[in-house]
Amino acid sequence: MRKILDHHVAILLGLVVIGSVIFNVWSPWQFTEIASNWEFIDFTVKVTWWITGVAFVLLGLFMAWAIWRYKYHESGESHYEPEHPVLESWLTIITSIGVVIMLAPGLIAWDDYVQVPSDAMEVEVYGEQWTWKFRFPGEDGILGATTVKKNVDRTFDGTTYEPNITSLNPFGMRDDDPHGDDDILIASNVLHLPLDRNIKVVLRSKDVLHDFWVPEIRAKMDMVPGMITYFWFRPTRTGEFEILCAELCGRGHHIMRGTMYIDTQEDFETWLDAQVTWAEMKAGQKPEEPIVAKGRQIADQNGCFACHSLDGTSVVGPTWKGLWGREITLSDGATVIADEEYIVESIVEPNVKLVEGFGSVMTPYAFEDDEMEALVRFLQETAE
Amino acid sequence: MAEVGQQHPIKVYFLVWALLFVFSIASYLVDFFAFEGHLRWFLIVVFMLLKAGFIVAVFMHMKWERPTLITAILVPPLVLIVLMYLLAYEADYAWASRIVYFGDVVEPIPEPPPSHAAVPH
Amino acid sequence: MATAEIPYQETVPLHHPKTWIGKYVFSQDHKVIAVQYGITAMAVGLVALFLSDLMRIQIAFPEFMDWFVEDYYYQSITMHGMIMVIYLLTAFLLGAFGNFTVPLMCGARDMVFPFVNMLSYWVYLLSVIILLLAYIPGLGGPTGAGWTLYPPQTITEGTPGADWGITTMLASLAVFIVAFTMGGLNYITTILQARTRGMSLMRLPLTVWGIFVATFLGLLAFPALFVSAIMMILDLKIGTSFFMPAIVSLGQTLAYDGGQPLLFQHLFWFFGHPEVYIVALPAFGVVSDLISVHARKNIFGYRLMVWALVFIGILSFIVWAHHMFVAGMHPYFGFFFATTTLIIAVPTAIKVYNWILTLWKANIKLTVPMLYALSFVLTFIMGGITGLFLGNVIIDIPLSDTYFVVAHFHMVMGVSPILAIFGGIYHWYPKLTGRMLNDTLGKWHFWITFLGTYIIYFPMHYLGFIGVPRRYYENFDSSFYPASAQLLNEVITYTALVVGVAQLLYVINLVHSYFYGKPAGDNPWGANSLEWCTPETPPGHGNWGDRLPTVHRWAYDYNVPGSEKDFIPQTVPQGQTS
Amino acid sequence: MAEAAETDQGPLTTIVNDWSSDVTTFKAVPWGKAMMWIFLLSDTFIFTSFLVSYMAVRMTQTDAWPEPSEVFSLEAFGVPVPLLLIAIMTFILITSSGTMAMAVNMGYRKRKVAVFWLMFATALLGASFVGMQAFEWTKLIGDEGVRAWQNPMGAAQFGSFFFMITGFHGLHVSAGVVYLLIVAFRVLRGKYDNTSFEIVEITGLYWHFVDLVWVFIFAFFYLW
Repeated sequence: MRKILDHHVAILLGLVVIGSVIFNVWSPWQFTEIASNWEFIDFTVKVTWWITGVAFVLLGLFMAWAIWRYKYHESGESHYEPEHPVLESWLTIITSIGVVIMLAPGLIAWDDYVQVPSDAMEVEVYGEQWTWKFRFPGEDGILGATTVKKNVDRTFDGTTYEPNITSLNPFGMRDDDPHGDDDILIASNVLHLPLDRNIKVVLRSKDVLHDFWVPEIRAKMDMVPGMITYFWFRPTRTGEFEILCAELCGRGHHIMRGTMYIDTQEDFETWLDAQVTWAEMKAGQKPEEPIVAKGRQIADQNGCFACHSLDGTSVVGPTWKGLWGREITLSDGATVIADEEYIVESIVEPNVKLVEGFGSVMTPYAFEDDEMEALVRFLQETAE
Repeated sequence: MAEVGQQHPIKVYFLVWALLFVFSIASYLVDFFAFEGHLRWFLIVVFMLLKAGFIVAVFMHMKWERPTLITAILVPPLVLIVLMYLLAYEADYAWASRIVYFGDVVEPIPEPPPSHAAVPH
Repeated sequence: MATAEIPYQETVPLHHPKTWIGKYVFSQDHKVIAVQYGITAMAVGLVALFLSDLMRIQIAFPEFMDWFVEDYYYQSITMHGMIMVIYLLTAFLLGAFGNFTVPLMCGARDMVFPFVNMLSYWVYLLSVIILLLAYIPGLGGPTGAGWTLYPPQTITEGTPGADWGITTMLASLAVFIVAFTMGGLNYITTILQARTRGMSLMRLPLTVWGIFVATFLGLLAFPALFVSAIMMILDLKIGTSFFMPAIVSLGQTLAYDGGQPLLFQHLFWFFGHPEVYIVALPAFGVVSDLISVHARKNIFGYRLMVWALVFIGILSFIVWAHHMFVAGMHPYFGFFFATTTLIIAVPTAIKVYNWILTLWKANIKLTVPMLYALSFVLTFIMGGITGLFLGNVIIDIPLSDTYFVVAHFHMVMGVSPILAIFGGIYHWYPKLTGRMLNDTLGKWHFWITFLGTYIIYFPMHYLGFIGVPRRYYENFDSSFYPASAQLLNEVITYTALVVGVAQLLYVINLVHSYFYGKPAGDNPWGANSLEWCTPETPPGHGNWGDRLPTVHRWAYDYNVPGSEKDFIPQTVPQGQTS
Repeated sequence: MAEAAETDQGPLTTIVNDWSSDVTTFKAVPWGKAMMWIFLLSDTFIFTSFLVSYMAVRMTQTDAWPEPSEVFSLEAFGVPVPLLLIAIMTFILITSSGTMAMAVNMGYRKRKVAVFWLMFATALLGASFVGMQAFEWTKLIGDEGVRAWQNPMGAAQFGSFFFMITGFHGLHVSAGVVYLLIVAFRVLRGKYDNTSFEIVEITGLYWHFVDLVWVFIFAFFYLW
């Protein structure tokens, strides 16, 4: 007992090392079961894990032992030896060898990672605060070009432009690129992909940095606005997987999730056939009355669609689909009919009568009378 | 020239002063005669480095310092070359992705404002 | 090696301040400036510690604090990170330790330009005040962009504090860089040009070497941050598009066009990676000295230790983009940066071997500073080997932006340098005040802090293996996490709270011992380096009296065969033993 | 370290000896000068970061980049001459470097009146450089419609980088002018009579550095 107390530092440090090993062995928290071709990543992790793990245990236990063995004695003397070139050289060499063994598979795997197989099917992942959209290249196999602004005009007095990414063109397709017409647009955060096909994920962001990540796939890459990034993988098992955003993208970063289904080829094709192409979407857009179009434009320019959807999904705020004239429950339990009076009130003083289940996050907006009228008309049209 | 400089510094100053004028005029002429492409860039960089070298060596007395100070000051900026090279390498990559995926076209050099239309080129 | 060169400092008179304010407030004495730096850094550090505990509560018990909304969470991670890295660690290791040890260990009277040195502190204080201005109600709070401040989100509406928060942050950083430059020029010039007789660079204690290399890195790395801060302020305030391409922020198409967000990341990490070593190298130095003094043995392989520091310093400028493996940069960069990064592992490993080999055949006194130093070695090994995971490009792909990264950098540049700081304070407090710190309090604080932080960060790596992403306000509703992960998270939070509160022990110890501590004497640890050879304790203004000391040997002559005591101070001539 | 043996040593030996000696590493270099050199090294990193950023953004840019020699041309005798003003500014800065170098030289000889007038002339030349820069900015803003955030001739970053980099350089020049004047008047008042005139050399180092930066800005911004 006396001895244990004397050497408690050495013992505790040793226990920390041994405890770490035990924790590692018993830990139920390991890599998720892999669902892609990137087993080589897991292998490289294992190699590094073994080499560094052995080094950690050896160094830690040696230290604990030294503290035990060479504890201070009044009469004790330490060994005076400033340098030991032979020992130091050997340690350097052994470390270098270890580093090479760890680095080599890493570089080989990286070479594989950055070179997309030529038969890969492209899918574009399109990130925005704080949800995902997807686009397939369609029959021609080429993703149409996109742009954020159109008709950019630079003059002495300033630069003018028109937004190209609007509620009528949520993907920002370029008018002048015919490759875009057959592109299949998926305006929801649910993605289906076929099993056992090489897939090149083309990453595009419309606002800030995001990062498309499915832990079971292992691969990830940031999407950077103003350029295109990519990675590739091949799904190896079917199932439902969660998509996460892995790059801080503002206050809604943690809600930026989605679902990825890996289907068999037939299921995938069935699903894909049911989706609309850009040409179909354009064709389905009825010409709107001028006042309704104006309302849509106002909603676009003020960023209303960042929180209010037109397709029935709830994002940050309630959807506008079917809102008009409906009886809605407020957060205090009262009910109100969504008529013109309520809509206007909710725009001017948005946090007074909150719809149940939504937070008080909207900032008040002030519009001219004619603008407000157009907006209300647009809401009315949208509901029908 | 170095030996002369240490004995007659003032003369060296005037000489370098004159040389700096010459190099400035030379690099100016590169533009005036509208050399293009790699030759232009090469000449610009050469004259730039010559000017910089003379300023540092003579006006800033680097030539007369001990090699200890010279290396301590001139070696660390070498890491900036790595930064420059890699960023240039990547810039091309990002540029290409804008051309391919955003359909950006390389715009021609714009017309200068009317008052300068008659620049010799 | 002694030469005829007379130290310039001996030829110029020193002007002693006359007033109390001149002595203790606007003091030009490096020791007072060190204390000012230290106290300010620790004060902001406590703020950042408090923020971290709030975040931990939110992560483990999301329902517990209703008022702690998303914005507060993201603002807290940002302020916590930035304060800890810049305003605590950099300021403490270089501002406090640098100021205190450099003149004393080099045998100088003071820094070469004491007035500039004083300005350095006051400008640093100004930067801290500007940083905290963001908390004034009505300004929208501090920025929530994460300490890396990546555009475009930093200055777009989807991020809290996208207006004043980020402005004060960037302004504060720019001011801090000015402060650091003023201090850093002083440290470098003092080390290079104002040593005492016989003090060659290769006789300097490793603490000074660590501070020297780190300061040099700082002077060359902070410019990149300075430039990117200026460019980002311009992007925000007058609408330039350096980092801003055309984007649609929350539905609104912004006027920006054609900028390159990756450029910011490159500049930031061109600063940011050397910054890691700005924090680590002084800690390396301090720990080397602590281990050698308290193990009563010369540091093993001194020359290799010095060269490792220098080599790490140089390499740190060409590894920056290993922080950007998943950033979407040019894919081929992965090869280059993975290779350079893993090369850095070699000199770093050598340092670890040498610390441990110093213990071998030593005569180890387990004093409290030694405990901190030993635990530093262990946490640093842990942080270092997980660095090998993240530096190897392909392994970084699944692990980046998960809790593995959080655990790794907290281990390697959070806990480790903090332990070195605690050890260093403990070691030099007797010289600074003339009194010893309380051992019992010190041991309690040590064990709680060391074991606590280990329990916090070691299991956290495994959360990263599962794939728990970092910087998530709410975490545990994903299908692929085992339910037990939430339990682990709660354990981490409880431990973090205990460790957080335990830091008060250290504060109490510092204050209490100042008044009631045991008198220390001139050299309580039996150490060799020059600071223990001052004629008075605490050293007076000018440190050395009329004549600077003369150095005859390196700082590590412990248990030299044939000597009567187990240490020979640096001022003892060769051939004599005491 | 005997000075006499100096000439026999190779540079490498000198470097090794200096770094392994005691007291000072940079032999015969006063503190102030050492500090200024290291500061300039740090400042080099600032300006290089600016210029590298400029390179990266310009190379990534798909919008047109205006032809600087046309944008910055000036009419002389009814004929537009490209880069005329810039050429004059360059010559002024070079001349100021020359006068500064002379001032340092006179400082070594302790001819303080000469030092004063040469530094004063340097400051005047520096001030006129800043004045011309102001003129150039006015012309660019008023006549060509270039702003930091817009540019009728193409990429907005043209103006952004131009104003930022030349502005930052202009700040250095302005600070240098103030610095020069303070030192010049102190020299005249005899503040350094009993010590050394190293402060003149230190000021000179800073001033030449400002000139040096202009060499790079001239090449990369106006000629490239």
